[in-house]
Amino acid sequence: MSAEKEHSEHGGAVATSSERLVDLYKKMVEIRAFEEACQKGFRQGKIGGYLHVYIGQEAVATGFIDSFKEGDKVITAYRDHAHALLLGTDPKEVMAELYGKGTGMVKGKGGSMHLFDVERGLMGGYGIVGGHIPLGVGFAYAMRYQGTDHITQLYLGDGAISNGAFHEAANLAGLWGKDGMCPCLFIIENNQYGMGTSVERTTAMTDLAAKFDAYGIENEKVDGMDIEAVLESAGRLTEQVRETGKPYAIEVLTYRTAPHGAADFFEKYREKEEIEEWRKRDPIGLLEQKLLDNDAADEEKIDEIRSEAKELIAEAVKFADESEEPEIDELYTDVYAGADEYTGEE
Amino acid sequence: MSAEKEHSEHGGAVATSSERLVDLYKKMVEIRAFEEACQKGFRQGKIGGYLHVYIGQEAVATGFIDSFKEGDKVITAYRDHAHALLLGTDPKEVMAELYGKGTGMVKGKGGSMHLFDVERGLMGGYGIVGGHIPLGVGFAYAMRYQGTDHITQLYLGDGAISNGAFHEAANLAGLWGKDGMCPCLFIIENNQYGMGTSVERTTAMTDLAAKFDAYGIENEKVDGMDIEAVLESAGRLTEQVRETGKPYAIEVLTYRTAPHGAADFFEKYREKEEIEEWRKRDPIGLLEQKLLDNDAADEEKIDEIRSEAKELIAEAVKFADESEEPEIDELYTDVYAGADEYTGEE
Amino acid sequence: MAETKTYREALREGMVHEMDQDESVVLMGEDIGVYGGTHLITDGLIDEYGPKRVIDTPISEGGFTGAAIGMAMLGMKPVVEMMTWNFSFLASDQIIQNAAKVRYFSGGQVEVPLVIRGPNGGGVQLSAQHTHSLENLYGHFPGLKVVSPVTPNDVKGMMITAIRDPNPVIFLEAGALYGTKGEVEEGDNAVEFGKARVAREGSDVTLIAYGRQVNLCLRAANTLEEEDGVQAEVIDLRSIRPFDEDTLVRSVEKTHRAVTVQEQWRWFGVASEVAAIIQEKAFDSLDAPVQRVSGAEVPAPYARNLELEAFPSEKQVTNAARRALYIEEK
Amino acid sequence: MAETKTYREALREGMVHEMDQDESVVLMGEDIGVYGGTHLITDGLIDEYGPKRVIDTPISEGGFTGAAIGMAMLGMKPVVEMMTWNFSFLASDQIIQNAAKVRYFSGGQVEVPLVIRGPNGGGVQLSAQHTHSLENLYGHFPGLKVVSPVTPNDVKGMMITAIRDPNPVIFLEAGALYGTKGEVEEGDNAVEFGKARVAREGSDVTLIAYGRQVNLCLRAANTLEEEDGVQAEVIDLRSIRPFDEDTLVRSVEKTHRAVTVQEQWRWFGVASEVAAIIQEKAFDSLDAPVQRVSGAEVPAPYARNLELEAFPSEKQVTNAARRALYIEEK
Ligand SMILES: Cc1ncc(C[n+]2csc(CCOP(=O)(O)OP(=O)(O)O)c2C)c(N)n1
Ligand SMILES: Cc1ncc(C[n+]2csc(CCOP(=O)(O)OP(=O)(O)O)c2C)c(N)n1
Ligand SMILES: [Mg+2]
Ligand SMILES: [Mg+2]
Repeated sequence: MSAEKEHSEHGGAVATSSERLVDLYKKMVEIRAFEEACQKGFRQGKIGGYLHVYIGQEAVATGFIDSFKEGDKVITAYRDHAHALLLGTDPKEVMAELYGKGTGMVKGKGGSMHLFDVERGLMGGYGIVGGHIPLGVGFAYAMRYQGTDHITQLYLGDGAISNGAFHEAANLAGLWGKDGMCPCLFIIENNQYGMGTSVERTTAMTDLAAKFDAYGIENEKVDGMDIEAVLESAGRLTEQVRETGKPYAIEVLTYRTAPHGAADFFEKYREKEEIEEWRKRDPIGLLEQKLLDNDAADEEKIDEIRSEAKELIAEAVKFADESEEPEIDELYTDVYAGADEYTGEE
Repeated sequence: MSAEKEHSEHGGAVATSSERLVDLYKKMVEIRAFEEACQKGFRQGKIGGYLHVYIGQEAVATGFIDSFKEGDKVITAYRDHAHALLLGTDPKEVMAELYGKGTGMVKGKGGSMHLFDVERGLMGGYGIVGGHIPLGVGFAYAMRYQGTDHITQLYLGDGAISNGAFHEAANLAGLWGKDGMCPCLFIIENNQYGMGTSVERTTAMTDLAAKFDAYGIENEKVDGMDIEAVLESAGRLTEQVRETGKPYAIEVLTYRTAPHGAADFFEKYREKEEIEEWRKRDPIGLLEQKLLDNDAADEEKIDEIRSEAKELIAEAVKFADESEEPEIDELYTDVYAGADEYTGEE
Repeated sequence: MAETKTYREALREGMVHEMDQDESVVLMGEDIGVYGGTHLITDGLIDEYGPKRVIDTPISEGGFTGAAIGMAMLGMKPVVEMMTWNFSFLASDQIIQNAAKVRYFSGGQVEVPLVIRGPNGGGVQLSAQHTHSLENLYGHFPGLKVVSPVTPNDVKGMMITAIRDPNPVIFLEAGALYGTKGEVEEGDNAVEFGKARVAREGSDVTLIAYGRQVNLCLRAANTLEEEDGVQAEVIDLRSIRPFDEDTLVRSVEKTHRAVTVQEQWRWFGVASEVAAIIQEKAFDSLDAPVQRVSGAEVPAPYARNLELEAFPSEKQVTNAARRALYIEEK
Repeated sequence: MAETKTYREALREGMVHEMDQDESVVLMGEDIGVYGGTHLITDGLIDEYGPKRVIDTPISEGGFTGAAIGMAMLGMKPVVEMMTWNFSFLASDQIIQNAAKVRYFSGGQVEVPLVIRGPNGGGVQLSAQHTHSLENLYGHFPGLKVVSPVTPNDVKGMMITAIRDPNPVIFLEAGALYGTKGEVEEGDNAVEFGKARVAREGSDVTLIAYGRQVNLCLRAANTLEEEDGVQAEVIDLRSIRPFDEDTLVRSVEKTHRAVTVQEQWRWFGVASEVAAIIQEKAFDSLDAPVQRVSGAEVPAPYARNLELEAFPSEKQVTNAARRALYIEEK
């Protein structure tokens, strides 16, 4: 995440350096390759449980984590592979986790929905819709209480907004923000569906950013398929939240072109045409076109990036596949912290 | 609740007939007398548990229940005595409930927080802040599903708004309202405090009516100390909700001049002066002045109303005091419906 | 007349049976309509009954469960799908504080004819947040009924009974068994609550379970017969609240030994209650302590080998029976 | 050095003791600051420690408990007041799904040093929605610790231990006893979790309880001595999870008889577990079934006479002991 950033004086989007765009393109392509490998692993029965991929949404986390600074925290729901990869966890460890191996980033104990890399700022991976939101608000308070200038990047889905946990946490954030005690950036990944339910069928008021008005939290929207637009918002808002200690909410309009979960085949809830329309605005495709148009990269470079990504992920798959299952004794560790490691069986 | 109503063509407040105002005055005075008797009963140890009185807020329920039609439902939290009295439950049965007697309106099983008179439309009396809100929304759906034109009057406090149950229920109401399936009038009794926490310390965005924007629910505010203003809103909105099947929210600004609960003596959270200021806008005092000013009633009439109310309540207290405790076998009834009345002890 | 059907089909048949008889029965839940239901239990029903009877809800378990309670209080009969019981903590205030108690604290003025149904238990690597068996949790509260059918015939018949019951019923489905088949009676096969089922007769030891652990016990019983010449009786509790103490006690009076098996954690679980009941009501018949087999005392892990280790195994059950019989474990 | 103090004062002293030593300890909850705390446990602390350490929250139990979990994950040590445990169903998803499990599903990468405290149990006519004893509910879940101190000395010492514990602790206070007095050690009197306390020695029967039922058992023990010449041993479990099986078993090996008393409902309660443990671990010592005394199987009623009938009484305890001793009930 080291590429130089360029901001306009007025906080508007400006052209991003070619090198940086190529770098971001590479990341997105890696994520896509990773997710496709996951889908394959699931079909092969190598990955179990629930699996939710990020295909179509890559520009969101890629854009925001570009503004991540050491000490900041990222928290999200179960669609969390991209966040781990972008924060720098080795794809091998991510894939090994999904394969349920002892070399996985959480020792095979969590699986796809529960990725953690606390050292790098990834505070999880949660499976209960909305349940992680209060935690992220708590992180923000703690970081100010401890006198740092770190912030929380809190990702949530459009579906999560209907949940009471969202409401209570957002209200706390607004309240604590009055005293500069809640540096939390709410990033609403509005991919327009919560499982099979469209936003229109979830709420009568579909302007998700504006829902934050109810909590006194400033908010805006951005096109989540346009990486440059995302970068601009990310840079500006991250620093604003860091400076003020006040929360901010941004609704990122995006679309998952993959099914909700890997076991969700039918997709009766949306038309094929709709998916096709959105594929035309695929964030990777859009960026690729831009790179080519601006001579930031040529076909050769693109091919190189793609095949490097494939290779990287193939290695991750190999690593995962060849790793051992966790030791059986690991079943009983990590239940309690502290000397006693009490497991309830005296 | 039979007095004639007069509406202006434009839905604005108009002068209400004298007779009707006197009638409403009488009701409010009765409620006040009832609540004062409760406080006394609590001090005497005749009433146990939690006791929350309505002193200062009388114009709210009085104004809205004036628009209640047979078949409509009222649901509220634990500050519920006034609602029972206004819907026509005999004060004797209300007081007997608070005294924990078998003649109480719910047989002494519920106490102050759980008043029900289902036949008259009072669907309770609930003790978990916010917990009753989804129920009221469910009533509204059911009444439309069953093909009636009844509505729910759903009372909630300012403190309840921060709770997730409010958010989820309001969102459902907005959604169902799109199909005309949610005739629910949300009546926010904003008495400015939830226990010892002022609205400003509960949320960063203190416009409680506007919070309903997030759910696509139309909303407005009214002065809850001015019975005529309340009546106007009540009449207009009740009919609108009935007609459209869509929810509506009204924030009623009021003040409880009594402590939060009968056991809450200190009131460190507000200044005596503030209470004094609000006493000047006491809804009964304001209406009394209006009646006198407009020659709708003279001092004599006022005195008569007051002493009749005292007498009515004194009788209720006497009845409650002299009633028997519930039969001990009543402990085990009403746990399960149906023939089996299973109580878990085979 | 009986036909072979899956648990899923039988469950759906029970609901449809009552929907066809009673307009006040409606279905509610997340993605049960347009999406077809996460477990396809309700697939297609929205087309048949329309969106007013098959109600897709936002992700707000507390809110829609509460709304369903309100509907039930006015005479509707909602059948709420908890997409999985793991999400029910979010509705637990509504279930425990309102559904279970409002009849009581209204002095009997209302009824709450409500069914809340969905898959309970784990077994498919869903890991810690998506693996719970909550029968003891809900079974603790007076005002609720809690059932846990394991056969296709029972899931249909108990669903019919649940919908007709004027009380809130917590309907815990064996989620891992939606695809399993069994004979299902045609038409109205209502199964009374509070009656355990003797799933296998035997004379030497009683194995007690409910939900999918019944199948585990049946397998263990076969092994015990083959390997040890032991005749195990297997009791399927079926209903957790009300609870059939008599069938249990009668069996232990015959076998003098008991093993109780649950997928849920040991502490304060159904198996503890079963052991407490047996020692209380069949004290003089007992020749050995009641043995309990429970899930490992850890949040459910993801990795397949750990998950298998965390759930009760046939070996644990047979060995528990052997302990009760004072014969050597294998 | 020990002084006589109320349960309330001792509890507060435990919190203050740790706040003074460790800046990362903060208090959170509804009306704990400006209002002084509904039960006056935290009265005045906001003036002393300021609003950043004594945090008044909106009425959103799930939200602020979740935020506290987040704080704890980053090394703070929040002590959350649940104004009463009756409201904790609203936070149960956060407590059970996050606090109890996040250490596990993060592969041990985080700790959750969190205390959630508040009054548990009934007794002052608060009726159905405000009367619960939730020790079994929370005690069921691995990842949590659950304690229930009854003496002023224990409530202080166990609060100190709870705050220092790197795990989430469910701290169930005997709400009806806030005003009762007892000797309290000065300074650091940390009381280890998982060790039961023999509150009275005896040789004829063991009475087992926790929370305010310990006092009931002590009264019953006196009556049994006076009226029946029976010497009852009384065990205060103190901690529900971890649980001290040894002390129980040792006592029953001596007395051969046991009665277990709880305010909570019978089904799947702590008393069931106690009975299950005793029959399992002290089977050969037992001369009579373990007797259970529990609250009546109804939502708590309001009327005083009904409420008194609903809770365990001294008479029920003495008679249960008499049954265990095969002497006539009175
Ligand atoms: C409380 C809860 N209810 C239901 C579910 C099942 N579920 C898993 S994902 C999902 C949809 C969430 O949608 P959204 O928040 O928009 O996130 P997206 O999947 O689109 O990323 C649902 C309903 C759950 N995990 N938690
Ligand atoms: C979920 C829940 N949390 C806390 C409480 C304790 N409590 C009772 S009343 C109250 C204040 C509610 O304020 P508001 O909604 O404004 O109603 P008001 O008392 O002002 O009428 C609180 C916190 C409760 N009953 N339920
Ligand atoms: Mg979505
Ligand atoms: Mg208020």
